[in-house]
Amino acid sequence: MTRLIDLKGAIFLSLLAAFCLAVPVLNLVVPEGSGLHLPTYLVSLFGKYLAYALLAVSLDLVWGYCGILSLGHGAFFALGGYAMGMYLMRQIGSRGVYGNPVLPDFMVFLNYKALPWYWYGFDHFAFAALMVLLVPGLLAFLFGWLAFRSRVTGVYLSIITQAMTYALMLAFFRNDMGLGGNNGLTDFKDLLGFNVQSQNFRVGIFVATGIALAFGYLIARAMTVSAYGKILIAVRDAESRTRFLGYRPEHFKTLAFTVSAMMAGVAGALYVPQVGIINPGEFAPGNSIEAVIWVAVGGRGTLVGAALGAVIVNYAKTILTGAMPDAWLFALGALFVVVTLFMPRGIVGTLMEKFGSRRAAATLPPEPEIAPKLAEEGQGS
Amino acid sequence: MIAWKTWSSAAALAAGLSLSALATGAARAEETIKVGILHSLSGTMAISETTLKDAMLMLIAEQNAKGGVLGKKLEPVVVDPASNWPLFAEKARELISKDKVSAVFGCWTSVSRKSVLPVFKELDNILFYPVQYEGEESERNVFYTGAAPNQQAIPAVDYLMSEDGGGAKRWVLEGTDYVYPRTTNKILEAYLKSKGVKDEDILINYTPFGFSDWQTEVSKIKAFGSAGKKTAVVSTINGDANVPFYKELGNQGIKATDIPVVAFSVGEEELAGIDAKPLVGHLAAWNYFESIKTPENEEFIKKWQAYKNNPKAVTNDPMEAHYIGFNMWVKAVEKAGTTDPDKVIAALPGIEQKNLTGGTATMLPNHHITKPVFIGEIEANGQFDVVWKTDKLIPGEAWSKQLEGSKDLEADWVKLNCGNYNTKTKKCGGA
Amino acid sequence: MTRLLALLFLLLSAPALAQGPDPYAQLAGDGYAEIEAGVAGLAASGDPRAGVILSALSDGRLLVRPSDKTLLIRQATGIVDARTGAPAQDDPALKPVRANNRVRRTIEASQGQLNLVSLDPAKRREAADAVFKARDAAALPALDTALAHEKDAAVKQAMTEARAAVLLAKPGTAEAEKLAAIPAIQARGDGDAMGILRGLGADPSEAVRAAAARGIAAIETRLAILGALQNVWYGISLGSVLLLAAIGLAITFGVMGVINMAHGEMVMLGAYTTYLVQEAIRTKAPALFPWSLAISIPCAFLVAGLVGVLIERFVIRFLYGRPLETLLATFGVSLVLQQAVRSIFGPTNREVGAPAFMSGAFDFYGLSVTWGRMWIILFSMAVFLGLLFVLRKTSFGLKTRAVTQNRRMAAAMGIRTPYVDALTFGLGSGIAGIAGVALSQIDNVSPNLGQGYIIDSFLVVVFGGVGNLWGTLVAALTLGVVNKLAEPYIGAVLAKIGLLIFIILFIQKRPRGLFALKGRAVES
Amino acid sequence: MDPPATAVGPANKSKVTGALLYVDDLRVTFDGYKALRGLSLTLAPGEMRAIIGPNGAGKTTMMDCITGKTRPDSGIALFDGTHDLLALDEPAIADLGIGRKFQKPTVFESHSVADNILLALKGPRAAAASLFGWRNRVAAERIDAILTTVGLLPHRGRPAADLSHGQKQWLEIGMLLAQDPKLLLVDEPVAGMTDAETVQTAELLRRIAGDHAVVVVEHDMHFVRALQCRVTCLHEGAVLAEGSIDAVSADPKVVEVYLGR
Repeated sequence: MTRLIDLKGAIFLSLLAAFCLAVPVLNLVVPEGSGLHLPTYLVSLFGKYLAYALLAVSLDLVWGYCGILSLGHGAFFALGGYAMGMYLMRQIGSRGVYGNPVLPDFMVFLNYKALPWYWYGFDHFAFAALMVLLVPGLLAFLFGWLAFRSRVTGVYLSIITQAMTYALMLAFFRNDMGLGGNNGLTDFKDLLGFNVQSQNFRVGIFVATGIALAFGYLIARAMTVSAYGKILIAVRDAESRTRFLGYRPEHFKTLAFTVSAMMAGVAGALYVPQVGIINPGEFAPGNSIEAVIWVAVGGRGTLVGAALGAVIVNYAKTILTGAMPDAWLFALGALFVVVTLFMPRGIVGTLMEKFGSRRAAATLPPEPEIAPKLAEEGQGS
Repeated sequence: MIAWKTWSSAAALAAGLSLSALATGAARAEETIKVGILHSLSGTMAISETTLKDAMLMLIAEQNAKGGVLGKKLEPVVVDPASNWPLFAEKARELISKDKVSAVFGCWTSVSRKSVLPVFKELDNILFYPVQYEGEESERNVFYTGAAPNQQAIPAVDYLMSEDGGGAKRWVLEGTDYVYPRTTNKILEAYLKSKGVKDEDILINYTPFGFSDWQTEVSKIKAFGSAGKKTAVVSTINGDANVPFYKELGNQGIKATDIPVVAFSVGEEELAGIDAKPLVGHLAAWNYFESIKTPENEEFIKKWQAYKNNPKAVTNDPMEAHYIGFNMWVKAVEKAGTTDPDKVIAALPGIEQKNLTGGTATMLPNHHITKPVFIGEIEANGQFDVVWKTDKLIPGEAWSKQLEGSKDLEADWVKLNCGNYNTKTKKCGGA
Repeated sequence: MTRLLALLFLLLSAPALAQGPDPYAQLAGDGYAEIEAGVAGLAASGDPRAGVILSALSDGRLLVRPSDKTLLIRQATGIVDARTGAPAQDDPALKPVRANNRVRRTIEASQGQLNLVSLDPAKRREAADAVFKARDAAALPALDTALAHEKDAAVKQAMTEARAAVLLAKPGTAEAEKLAAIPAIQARGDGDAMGILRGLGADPSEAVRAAAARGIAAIETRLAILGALQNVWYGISLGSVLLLAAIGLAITFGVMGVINMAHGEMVMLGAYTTYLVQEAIRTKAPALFPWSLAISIPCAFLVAGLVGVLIERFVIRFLYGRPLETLLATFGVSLVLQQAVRSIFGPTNREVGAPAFMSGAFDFYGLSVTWGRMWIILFSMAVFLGLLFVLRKTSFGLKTRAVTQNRRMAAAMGIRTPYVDALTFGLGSGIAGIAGVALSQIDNVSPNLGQGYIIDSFLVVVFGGVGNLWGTLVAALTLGVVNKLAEPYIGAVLAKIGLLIFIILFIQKRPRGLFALKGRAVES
Repeated sequence: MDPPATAVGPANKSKVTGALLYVDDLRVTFDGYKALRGLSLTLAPGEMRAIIGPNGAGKTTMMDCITGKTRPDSGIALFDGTHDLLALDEPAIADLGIGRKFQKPTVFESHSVADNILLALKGPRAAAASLFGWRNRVAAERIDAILTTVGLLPHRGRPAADLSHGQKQWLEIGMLLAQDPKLLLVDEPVAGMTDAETVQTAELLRRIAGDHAVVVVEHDMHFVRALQCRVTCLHEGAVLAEGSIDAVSADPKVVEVYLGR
C-alpha cells in the first residue's frame, strides 16, 4: 500500500523544514553586516513563494488527481485573501488617514455612512479565519455541485471556471461592492496585535506559511493515498466506468474541489499580509492560468512538483523582471512552451520517470477526451 | 535511490545559489547614486508607463552629462512591476533594500501608489509620483508632482461654465469605475451643486476598465444632451477605453460644438493612437501641453525626440511632472549635501523649479506642487490648442474642500509634520 | 465709397444689424469673444466674401498679419487678401486666426444662414439643420425666403422644422404662430425636438403648454420604441464583433481541439498589419487610402495565417491528443507574441485611420446607424459565410473534417494529415487576423488588443457548442443582444456579470452548448 | 409475454413481472437518426443471452438505455420486476446489481490490477466514507480469488496500463465479478482476442451464468455458438429473430441482413 510520506515527500518536507529554519536564523540571528544575512524583503518574497506553492498544491489536487483543470483557482485564492484583507482593514481602526474608527478610508471618501452588513464580524480574527475557509469552500461546493452533477467536464469545465473568476473580477472591480474597487484593500497595520511591517512578524508569517504548506501537502497527500484518492484517480482516468461501478463521481469531485478551494483560500489569506495588498487583479484569469503553469512546470499529479513549480517559476519571474525588464516575457513564454513540449511530465514527473519506478511513471494521467469534432454524427451499432 | 540523492542535492544547490544571488548586491560600495524607476513595462499599464521610464532615463543621462549630483554619477535601476499591484510593492522593496536606491520615480495608477506606500514608509525612502490623481492623501515619503483635483478638474469645469467655454448647464460625468474618477466626480458633483446646477442636470456613469463597446453609453450621452440645455461631458475615462470612446463619439456624430468632452486622462500620447480629425474641438485639461511654445519646452521636445530617435515622439504631462520632480530632487540633494532620504525630504519643500510651460513650480509643505492649468482643444494633428489658462499658478490641495470627510484636514510636513491634521480638533490623524 | 456701399448692403440685407464695429477688425482681434462677434458681424453684413472667409476660418486657413492686423487667406494657389481676394505676399510672421468651440459654433450657425440658398441640396439641408440648432432669430428672414423657393421635399421639411424651432425660441412669437409651429417640431420626433417642447413648459399660454405636453408625450412613446430597437441594433453590432473575434477560434478550438490562448494575439497581428498597410499607403500611395482596409484584409490573413502555420509546425503538432497542454504552450506563445509586438512597435497605441465610408452615421427611420458598425456587421457575416463555404464545399474543407474526425483513417486514405493540420490552423489564425482588421476600427491597436477578446471568444464558442459554426453565430448574436438589452437597465458591468453567470448556469443545463451534437460517438 | 399495463411507481412494490430484465418498445433518436425503433427483450434470472446483429442494429444503444447512459424517447425497462430503470442514473442502476463491460476495454490504467478489482468490490460507495479506512484483509482474499478466476493473479501488482488487450478484457470481466451483479451486460468481450483466449472467455462466461444473468453482445459467431445459449438478432433497432443459434442463423431474414440484399 502507498505510504503517506514517500521518498519525494520526505525530501520535500525536510527541505521545507530546513528552509523554514534557515530563513529565520539567517534573518534574525545573523547580524546585518554579515554576508550570510538575509534581508527582510527576501523573507517576505520567500513567504510569497510558499503561499503560491500552497495554491499550486491545491490546484494539483484537483487537476493532477481528479482531472479538473480549474482555470479559476485564482478566485478562491483571492477570496481567501479578501477575507483576510477585511480583517486587516478592521484592525486599522482609527489609524486611517481620516481617523474614522469604524469605516475604512475608502468608505469615508466614497461617503459610506455605515459599515455594509457583510463587513460585520471581520473585526474578530476567528471569524475572519472561518471565512477564509468558508467563502471559497462554499463557492467551490456550489459551483462543483452544479457543474459535476451536470457532468460538465474537460474544456467546458475549464472555460466556465474561467468565466467564474472573470465575473468575480468584474464584480470586485465595482466600487459599489464596498470592497475598495480597483484599489482593493491596503495600508494594513497589524494582525493579531503584531505590526505587519515588523521584521519579526514577517519572519513569523513566513514560518506560518511554511507550516501551512506542509499541512496542505499532507492533507492532499493523505487524501490521494486513501481509498478516496484511488477512486478519485479512477474518476480521472475513466469517469463513466466508475459510474457503472456504482460510484457517484460528482460527489468525489465536489469534495476534492471544495477542499482544494479552501486550501487555496488559506494560501490567499497568508499571501495578503506579506504583500500588503489585495485587489481585484488577483481574480484576473491570467493569474489562474499562471498557477496552472506552475503545476505543469513542476509536474502534475505529484503534489511536490506543483509546489516546486510554483517556487521555480516565481523565482524566475523575480530575477527576470529585475534583470531583463524589457524582455522577461520572452523568457517566461519560452519556458512555458519548452516545458510543455519537452517535459510533459514536468520537472518532478520527468525525474521520477528517469530514476523512479515504472509504477510511479504510470501515474501520469491521460488527457481527457477533447470536445466533439465538427459535424461528427452519432450512430448506433 | 542514488538518482534521488543526486536530485535532492541538485535542488539544494539551486536553492543555495538563488539565495546568494538575491542577497548580493547589497554589499557593493556606493560609487554611484542609484535612482529607482518603477514603471510597468508590460501588462495593461505599459502603454502609459513605458514612456515615463524612457523620460527618466533621458533625464538621468542628461544630469550625468552635466556631471551628476554631488560629484557622483547617477545610476538608474529599472525594474518591471508588470502592471501587477502586489508586484509593485515587491519591486519597491527590492529597489530600496537590495539596490539601495536614493529615490524612486514611479507608479501611475493610484492602486500601485497605494500598494507601495507602506514600503516607502517602512523603509523610509522617497517616491516621486508624476500623475494627476484623486488627492485625499499626503504622505511624508511621497512627493506628488502630478495634479491634484483642484489643479485640473475644477478649473476645467469652470472653463466649460464660462461663456468662452460654451456656458454648459448640463453635465455628464463619465468615468472608469475606479477611485480617481469616483473621487473626482464626487468633488465635481459637490462643486457643480454649489454653483447651482440641479440634480437632474447631472448624469454620472461608470464603465469598467478597458471598456470597448461604447454604443449604448454614447447614445445615452447624446440623448441627455438633446434636452435643450447646453451640455458638456467631463471624462475621467482611463487610458485604454478612451480610443473606442472617441471613435464612437465620432461615429455617432457628436461634435465638440454640440457636446464638448473635456478629458483628464487624454494627452498627446493617447491621441497618437487615434485619427484625431473627428475629435477636433474636444478638450483636455492638463498642466502641460506639448504645443505650448516656450524655449524650455522646445528644447525639451527636441531632446526627447533625439533621445527616442523618432521625430514624431510626443511629450506629455506626466513626463513634465517627472522633469520637475527629478530636477527638484537633484536640487534638494545638492541643498542637503547628501542623498539621505530624511535630509532630502526635509530639504524638498520650498525647492523651486521652472516649468516647461512658463512659471516656476514650488514644492509645497503638503508635498504637492504649484502648477499652471491649461485647457486645450484637440487639433486635427493630435496636438492641443491651448484655449484657456489660469492667470497664476495653483497650489495643489492634498485634501479636497468639497468632500465631507476631508474638508477639515490639512497637510503640512514642515510646521505640523503631519499629513492629515484636523483643523477642528487640532489633532494629527484625521477626524 | 466702400463704406457707403457697405452701409447700403447693410440697409438692404441685414435689417437686424445696425451699424456696428468692423467685423474684419474683430476677426483680427485677440479674444475669442471678439472673433466670435466678428464672425456674426461678417455673416450678418451680407458681405459677398463672408462665405469664403468663414470656411477659411473653420479650416484654420484664415491668417492675420500681426503688424497691421490685415486678414489673409491661404489658398491652394497662394495667399490672398481676405477682404478683396487680391493676391498678397506670404510672410512667416502670419498667424492663423484661432477658433475655439464657441467660435466654431457661431461659424456653423452663420454658415447655415449663408448656405440656405446654396445650389447643393445637401448643403441647404445642412444649413437648415445648423439653423435648427442655433435657433437664431436673425436667420428668420433668410429662412422664409429660402423656404419660398425650396423644391426638395426633404430640405423643405428640414427648413420648416428649423423655422418652427426659431419661432418657438424667439421671444414674442404670437400664440397662434407657436401653436402652428409645435406640430412641425413634434413630427421631427427626436431628442432635440423634445428639448424644444420641454422649453415651452413655462409658456404663458395654456394652449401652447398643452400642445407642447401632447407633443412631448407623443415623442416619448416614439423614442421608447426607437430606443428598444436601437438597443437591438447595438446588440447585433456587439454580436458581430464577438462573432468576428470568436470565429477563428471556432476553427482552431472548435474543429481542431486546440485550446489556443494565442488566438487574441492573432487578432492583434491582424490589426497591426492594418496599421502597417495604412502606413505604407500613406507614404507611398495616398490615393489608395480609401482602399486601405480592403488591401489589409488579404495581408492580415496571410500574416496571421503564416504565424499560425509556424505555431502549428513548431509547437502544436507535438501536442495533438493533449488538448489541455496546448493551453499552456499557446499561453506561452501569446506572451512571446505580445512582447514581440511591444518591442517592435512600442507599447503605445498605433493609429489606424477610418476611410470615409466607415465614418459617420445615417438615419434609418429614426434609428441612428453608424456606417462603421454596419460595415462590420456585413463584414462579419461575409467572413462567416465564406468560412462555412470553405469548410462545407471545398476539398480542403472535406479533408479538414476528415482529419479532425479520424486522423488515422484520413491518413490511410492518402490525405497528408500534417499538411492539413497546418493549413487548418493557419486558416483559423488567418480568420482571426481578418477580425483584427475590423477591430482596428473600433478598438485600440496595442499589444494588449487580443487580451480583451480571448475570454469572450472562448465563451462564445463554448456557449454555441464546440465544433458548430452555426452555434458560434447564434451564440455571438444572442450574447451581444442580451448584453445590450440589459445594459441600459443595470449598467455595463452588471450586464456583463449577469451574462457570465447565465453562461455558467446554461452550461449546467446543456453541458455541450447551445447546438450540441447528440449521439453516442460524441458522448464517449 | 403479457406487457404490464400499469406504470411502475415507487408505491407499487409488488413485482409486475417475473423476468429479471423486461424491456418493451424502446425508442431512441439521435439527431433524426432512429437508433432504436421499438425494441423489446425479456431475460429470466440467471439466463445467458447472446445478442447479435450487424453494425447499427442498436446493440450498444440498448445497453446504454438499460444502464442509464442514454435516456430513450419512450418505452419501458424494468429490472427485477420492480425497478424502473429509465428513471434511474448509472450509479443507482449499478447499485441495483447491473454490471457492464464496455466494447472498448475500460479499466483504470493508473491503478494496479488488484486495485482495479478492489474499486469494483461490492461495498459502500460514499465519498466521505472512502476518506477514512481502507478495505480489510477479507477484501484481499476475495481479490485474489477473482484474479484467479480471470487468470490475472500473476499480474496482481502491475499497472493495468501494462496489460495486453485481451488481459484488459478479462480484467474488466473480473471487475464485473467483483461487483457481484445480478445481471452482467458484456459488450464484445472477445474483440482482439486469440482463438484460445476466445475459448477461455466463453468458458468463463458460461461458468458465471447461472449465478448471474448475462447478456453478451458479440459479432463472433463461433464464440456465440460456444456460449450455448439463446440468441437474439437485432436489426435497425428492433428484434429480428430470437431462438437457438441454429434456428436464428437459419432464419432467412437474418441471412438476408447479414449477407446483404
